[in-house]
Amino acid sequence: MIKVLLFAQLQEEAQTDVIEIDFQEGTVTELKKILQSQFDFSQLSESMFAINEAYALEHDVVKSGDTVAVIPPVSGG
Amino acid sequence: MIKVLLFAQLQEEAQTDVIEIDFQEGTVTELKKILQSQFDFSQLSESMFAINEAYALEHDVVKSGDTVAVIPPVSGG
Amino acid sequence: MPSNYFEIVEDPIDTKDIIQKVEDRNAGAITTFIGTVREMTGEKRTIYLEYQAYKPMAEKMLEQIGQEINDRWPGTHVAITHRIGSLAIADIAVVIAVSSPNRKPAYEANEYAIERIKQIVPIWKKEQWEDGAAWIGDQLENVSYPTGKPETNGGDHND
Amino acid sequence: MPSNYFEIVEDPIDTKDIIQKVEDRNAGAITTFIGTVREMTGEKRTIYLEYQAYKPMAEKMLEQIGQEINDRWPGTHVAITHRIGSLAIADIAVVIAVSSPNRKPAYEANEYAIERIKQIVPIWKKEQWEDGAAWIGDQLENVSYPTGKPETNGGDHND
Repeated sequence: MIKVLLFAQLQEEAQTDVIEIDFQEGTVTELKKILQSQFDFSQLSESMFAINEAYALEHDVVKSGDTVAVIPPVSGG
Repeated sequence: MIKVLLFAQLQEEAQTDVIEIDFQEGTVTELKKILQSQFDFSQLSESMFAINEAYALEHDVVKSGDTVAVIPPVSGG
Repeated sequence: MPSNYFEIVEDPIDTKDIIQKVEDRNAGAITTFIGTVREMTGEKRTIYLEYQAYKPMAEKMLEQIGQEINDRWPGTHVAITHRIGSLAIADIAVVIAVSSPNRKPAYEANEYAIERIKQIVPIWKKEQWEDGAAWIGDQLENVSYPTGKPETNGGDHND
Repeated sequence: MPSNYFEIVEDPIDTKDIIQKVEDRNAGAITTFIGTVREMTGEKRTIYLEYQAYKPMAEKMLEQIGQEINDRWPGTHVAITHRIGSLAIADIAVVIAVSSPNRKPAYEANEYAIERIKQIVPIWKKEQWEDGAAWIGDQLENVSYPTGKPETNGGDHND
């Protein structure tokens, strides 16, 4: 199981700020495909991913127990 | 008569912050020569002059009643 | 440097507190940037803003920006506080304070900080206008971030 | 713009007061520069500083700098206060606040202000070191100012 945190527009689209997914091990790209198939996110392709609070690359590996955050384009400041 | 205001190093050298000079009309250059002849200022050549609180050029005219300030290189900020 | 130099808060920010964090007997210069909620953007009137953050990661990223600044401009001290939640017009959203022995680095490092905040810190802003609302994101259509970090961003409130 | 936006004072400066002067519903950005008395300059230890001003002209020149900024960066508001008299280490000598709808002009205009202060505002600083004292002036040997305004200066406290 992994936790996937959602923010901003994605949070509104999913109507929740966290989803739990049965995911053993795989790349960010693989996780992204699963998310896209289950939810109708408008911004997934331009979002960054973070694994355990650090930005991750597409080929980085997500393992069961990790907390993944989907980070749409930021707009702080 | 004109008033000549002195600041910083020049004020210490003249041991006064203002001198009165019997000066009817003439350029800044002319006034500068008079000041240099009467006082042993170390910084007169690199000083700016102001007439009535506005920077003046060497050929600007000083008239009786004016307040002239000798402005050595500034160091505010 | 204590980690409360880099904070995400929900209460109003007092600029003085942030400045005090960077004061130093050997700083001749302190610059601050105060980002506030602007009412008019072109013809569009903002009613209020709502900021959301991924708080623990946002604080880590602010700290990373501070570290990048210390590396690039030695002798600087940096403190950054960003507020989240609902903000009214003229409320302070972010304060960046940088102290340095010399003034040039204090300006450069401060501007670097706000640019980096707009690139890498997971904070999002929802604008509430008279006729609608929207989460604001990247306006430059960065489809991917091959370096693992967003490199650029735009369309923000003090752009 | 009331003329107390540009002041020479003898009492301690409260940064907050200067910032408040430039606050504006349509400012998304406020930058401040705080110039403080630095203890060490290289190996030299400053004990205290003494600032002197030609006060009425200095305030006029600060106001002129504000006008130059409004002309170059429309939509900005500027406030500058410079303190004179005897200042201890870490005391604030000058605060410059600039507000602008956008952040880039707020940084540029603020830096422009401090550079201009060091060029044209009749204020002088006497440094008191452990082993002596001296009025600080131009280190660049500008023998004359053909434009009627000093163009450059150097060797100052937050250089």
